[in-house]
Amino acid sequence: MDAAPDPEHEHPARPVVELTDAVALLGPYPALAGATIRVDPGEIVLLRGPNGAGKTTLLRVCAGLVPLSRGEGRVLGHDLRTERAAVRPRVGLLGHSNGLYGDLTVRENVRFWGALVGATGDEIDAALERMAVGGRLAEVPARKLSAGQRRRTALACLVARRAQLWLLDEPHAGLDAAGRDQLDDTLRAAVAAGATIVVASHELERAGSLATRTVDVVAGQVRSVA
Amino acid sequence: MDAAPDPEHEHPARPVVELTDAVALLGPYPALAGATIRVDPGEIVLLRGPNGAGKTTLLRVCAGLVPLSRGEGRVLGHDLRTERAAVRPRVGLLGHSNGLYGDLTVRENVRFWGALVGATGDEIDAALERMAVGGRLAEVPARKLSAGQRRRTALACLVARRAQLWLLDEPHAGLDAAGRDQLDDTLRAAVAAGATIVVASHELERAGSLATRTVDVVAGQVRSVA
Amino acid sequence: MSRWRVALLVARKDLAIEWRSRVVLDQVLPFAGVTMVLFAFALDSDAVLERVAPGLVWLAVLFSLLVLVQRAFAVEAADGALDALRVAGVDPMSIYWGKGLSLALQLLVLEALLLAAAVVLYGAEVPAEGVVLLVTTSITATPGLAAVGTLYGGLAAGFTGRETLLPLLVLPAVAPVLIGATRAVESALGTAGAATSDGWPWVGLLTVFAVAFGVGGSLAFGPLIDE
Amino acid sequence: MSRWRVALLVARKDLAIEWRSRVVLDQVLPFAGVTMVLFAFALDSDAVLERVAPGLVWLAVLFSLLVLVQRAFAVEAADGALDALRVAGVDPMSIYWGKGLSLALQLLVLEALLLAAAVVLYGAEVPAEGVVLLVTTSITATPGLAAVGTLYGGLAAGFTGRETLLPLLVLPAVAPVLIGATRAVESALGTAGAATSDGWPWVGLLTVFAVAFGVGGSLAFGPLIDE
Amino acid sequence: MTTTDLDAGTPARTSAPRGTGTRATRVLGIATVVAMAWLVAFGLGFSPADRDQEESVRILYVHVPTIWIAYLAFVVTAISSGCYLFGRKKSLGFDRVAGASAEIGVVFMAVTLIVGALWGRLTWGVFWQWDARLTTTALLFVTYIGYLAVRRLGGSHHQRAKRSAVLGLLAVLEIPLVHWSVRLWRSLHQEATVLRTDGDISMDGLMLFSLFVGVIAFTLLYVWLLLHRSRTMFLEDLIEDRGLDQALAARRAEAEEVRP
Ligand code: HEM
Ligand SMILES: Nc1ncnc2c1ncn2[C@@H]1O[C@H](COP(=O)(O)OP(=O)(O)OP(=O)(O)O)[C@@H](O)[C@H]1O
Ligand SMILES: Nc1ncnc2c1ncn2[C@@H]1O[C@H](COP(=O)(O)OP(=O)(O)OP(=O)(O)O)[C@@H](O)[C@H]1O
Ligand SMILES: [Mg+2]
Ligand SMILES: [Mg+2]
Repeated sequence: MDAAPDPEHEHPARPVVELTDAVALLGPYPALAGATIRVDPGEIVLLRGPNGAGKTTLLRVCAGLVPLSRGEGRVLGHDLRTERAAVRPRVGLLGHSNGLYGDLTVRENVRFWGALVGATGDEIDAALERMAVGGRLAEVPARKLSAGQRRRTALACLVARRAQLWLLDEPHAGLDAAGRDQLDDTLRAAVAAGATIVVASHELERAGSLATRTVDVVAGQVRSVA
Repeated sequence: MDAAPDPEHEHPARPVVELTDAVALLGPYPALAGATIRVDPGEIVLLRGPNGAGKTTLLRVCAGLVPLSRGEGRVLGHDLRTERAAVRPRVGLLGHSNGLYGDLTVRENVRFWGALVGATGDEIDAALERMAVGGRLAEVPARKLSAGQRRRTALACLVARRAQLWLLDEPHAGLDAAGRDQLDDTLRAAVAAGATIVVASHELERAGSLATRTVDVVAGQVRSVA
Repeated sequence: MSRWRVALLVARKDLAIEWRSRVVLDQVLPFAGVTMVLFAFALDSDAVLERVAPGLVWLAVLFSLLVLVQRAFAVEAADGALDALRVAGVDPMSIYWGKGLSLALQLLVLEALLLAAAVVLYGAEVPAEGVVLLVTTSITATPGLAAVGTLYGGLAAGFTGRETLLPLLVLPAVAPVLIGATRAVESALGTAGAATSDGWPWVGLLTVFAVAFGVGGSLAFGPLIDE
Repeated sequence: MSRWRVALLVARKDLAIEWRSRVVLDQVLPFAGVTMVLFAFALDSDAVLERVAPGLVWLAVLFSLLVLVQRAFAVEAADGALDALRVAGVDPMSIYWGKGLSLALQLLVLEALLLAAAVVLYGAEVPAEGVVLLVTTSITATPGLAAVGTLYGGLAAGFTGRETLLPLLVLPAVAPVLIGATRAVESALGTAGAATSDGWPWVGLLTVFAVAFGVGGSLAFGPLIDE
Repeated sequence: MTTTDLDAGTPARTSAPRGTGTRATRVLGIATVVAMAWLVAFGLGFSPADRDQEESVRILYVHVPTIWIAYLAFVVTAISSGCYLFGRKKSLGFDRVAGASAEIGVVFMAVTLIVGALWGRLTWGVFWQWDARLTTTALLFVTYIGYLAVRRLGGSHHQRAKRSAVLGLLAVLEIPLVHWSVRLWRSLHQEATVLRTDGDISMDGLMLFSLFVGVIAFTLLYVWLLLHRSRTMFLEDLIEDRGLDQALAARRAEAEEVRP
């Protein structure tokens, strides 16, 4: 609605994510119970909190997959209540599951997602290398991979997709030590290229060292960490 | 074959797991390429190693799910090549997936697994409490749980199953800090009750502090860590 | 714990899942109903229809069987529970009996309703002495169907593409049941002048089939899902 | 990137998956074949059989359609790829066209083989002038089937028990195709003295159905899977 | 008719209606009862028996009105689905009317089917015939069962509304198929005698009048049921919303416990 930047805010740029008192239901259950959060461009925000607190739901709300029941939300300038379809093209979500096609090889998976945004062969190769799933692995069908290799492939797909807002749900799960380093590099590179990142994770040390800000999610609400 | 304890070994008790030059194929690929490992009663062994090294395969071989192609293996005194069916009743495996029935509630899931070994209602309740999925959560259908809550429920099922050999594949994945503490307590209690545990994990600090021994799995082989 | 108690546990769990999700009642039943309507439409001639009504009922039962078996094992495979069952050392024979039992019960309910529908839809008429034969036919045909369905359902569950491997395995195997049950029901309904007494030999065949596949399946299920 | 290019990407991916897994060729096709043999068993009379052969072919196609649609969306749902597609902002209309296209191609192959099988199995005979009609019928019936299948497949994909919701929605909706295509093929084969010219109005009906559901589906698919 | 929008954003109304009845519906209910009594009187008493069908023709006065009202109900479903889908406000009131109307339509249609089958037994000697009219009727019935199944899939009110609205618009296209099926296919079933396009009504006057009494009675019944059912649905949604308030409070209290 008001496209002009609001002079009162500390950050001159328009926030990438802005939820105000957001309530989201899973069945009858208020998985988000009035969450307020604001994420500015270029931030890497870590969501932490106990199991079942609502981190996954928060990310899915931002991705436009779960509708808001009450409250307000804007993502990349679009209203989550009315323009959910417009939000999506520029959001990349890595959920608890990987979204891979088991019968396609690693390379074909990454190529499919890359092709949707017109990525070239070189960019696909670069994405594969980023998460170290090139070489021999690139030609293995995704269903035959180990758990960590699948997670790596999913991250490579995300790299190829070149989203503006990255929503990552426990990206560390299943990654070995080297993979975690590669993930850090990947995320730094993405931010350098203009992306904004929200990560939910239980690997507090790892993710905390990367994040520019940490917020607590507790019982469906968001609390800033001092 | 020879049931009498071997006087040459340091540990007088018969080993729980004993693989010698084990080779296991996934399709054409030798995921285990000559692994030798021995686990004695009461140990907590941590398997660590890069993604795709063969940790999951090693655990599945021990559970009798993947057959040996070459080499020898005995688990709980039974030969893996000829008596795989006899091995299983006393093994509990937590894989990358949780093995829950989505339409049943948490309590019903745990009760099903418990009932198979004749557990009483109190024991079921105790298992639920162990992983903090009692109370409100116990009556929620498993498909509606968060990722961490599902992992907790799977662990509670394992507790109810009262196995002698616990094979855990990244049990930490998705658990919050409290859950990890509960997991540690659970494993210690299991060992105190006479179980032996093999854990594959990338949470090296967490799992390492609990384990009595750590071994490296690299490229389908096992190396002891000094 | 005895085999039977474990089998009952497995059956109870399956029936609980069905009760929770109401898939058979809400969806398979209408599916079978629509199937029968479509058959009738495709055939489109009353004389033919009355003649073939018994066959159509059993065809509809067969297709429902496929859907039910798929569902019974989708439930196990969804989150790797079948692996867990195998590792938990649950005797494969118990799994087989348990799943077969719950499948047979669901099938029986379905058959009763479909036969009733056929009487109404296809204008079939049941003479009093045919009712006993009809009921016996259902009761002997069902275990055979459940035995085959469970056996191959378990085999297909472990593989991707199981949606399609299953019918390929099951349909030819149950062809004898289809024929036997059709003939028996024809006798029960007196279709095309068949006498009720003609039906009993077919019931015998169905019984033999059920026993043979029940025993064979009990023995084969373990090796089939084990590897 | 234009809608059509994205749709082609989706279709190519689906066909690649099919090519890799060979599910249609190795399993659906035999399934359809077995179904047709079973029909023959259940009907058990040559005269009747020849009369109803066209209807049976299309029934077999319908059941195969269900299997194919289930498979097409099982592939997306297995690891949450449908969510990923939705979030990637892929236009739902492109997904619809892409998946519909790959489905239609697979169906066409299947129909060709089934019709050939019918000619052999049921002793149907194709007069020369009927061949054109036969081909046109396939080509007009298939998009309609694919349109309905894709639409409801997408709706059912997000939910548990989808194995069974799907037939409930699809079968009544495609009944007109079943009727139209059956009548058209009857004319093409000259079953029961039907003239070839009688078939063309039915082809018209099939075309109208395909266009109506194609347009309706394109518009409806977004809202249906969006939520 | 209740149009208060239960949009998720609006907090639950503090003074909810205590029932689904109002003075208007009570008047309507009485009118329905009176019309039903008239229908019984005309259908079973005043109207003559038929030449061929004799007494069984009286089934007509239930068979035909119920199917017409079922058509009407499905059309209402489609219209309110359209209003929901294309309306600016996305008012859930329309969704509830659509759902309620479809439920009533399914019930009425079940009555048509059962009564028709019984009638068929009397006149044709069988419960069911495989002609186009009967088959398409059965398929229409199943289609709306599917519609109701989709309504129960779960999700938020608006998700439910959107999904089912799309389906409601698609399903209504089958009605013309049922109506003209007799023309399209050679059929046993009664050709349209009342709603014929040439406007030539060929029926005994008193029979025709009885039929119209039936139509009026069932229309009143439909409207009465629709009002009550959509209000019940409104209350259900309201209860759900109240439940949400409580659930939210409970969840927020959880957070207090965690606070260090
Ligand atoms: C299960 C059996 C039956 C079903 C499903 C059925 C269905 C229908 C339907 C859907 C209509 C509305 C047609 C339209 O206007 O679109 C209708 C009308 C009618 N039916 Fe039936 N019917 C059945 C049995 C019978 C029988 C046995 C008779 C009498 C012999 C009968 C007599 C009529 C008549 C007279 C009308 C009014 C036709 C008109 O004026 O349009 N029906 N029926
Ligand atoms: N139908 C339902 N009934 C009751 N509770 C439900 C229902 N559906 C979802 N929930 C609850 O909603 C919450 C969803 O939380 P969410 O998945 O967002 O958690 P999370 O913060 O991502 O947790 P984790 O760290 O375990 O991934 C869980 O507590 C779950 O139990
Ligand atoms: N058909 C195949 N062709 C080629 N490689 C295969 C095939 N099947 C499995 N593999 C490989 O076998 C290995 C299996 O490893 P496994 O799952 O045991 O690893 P892991 O140590 O558990 O890894 P992670 O830490 O990622 O869970 C992987 O490297 C995988 O790529
Ligand atoms: Mg989560
Ligand atoms: Mg692993």
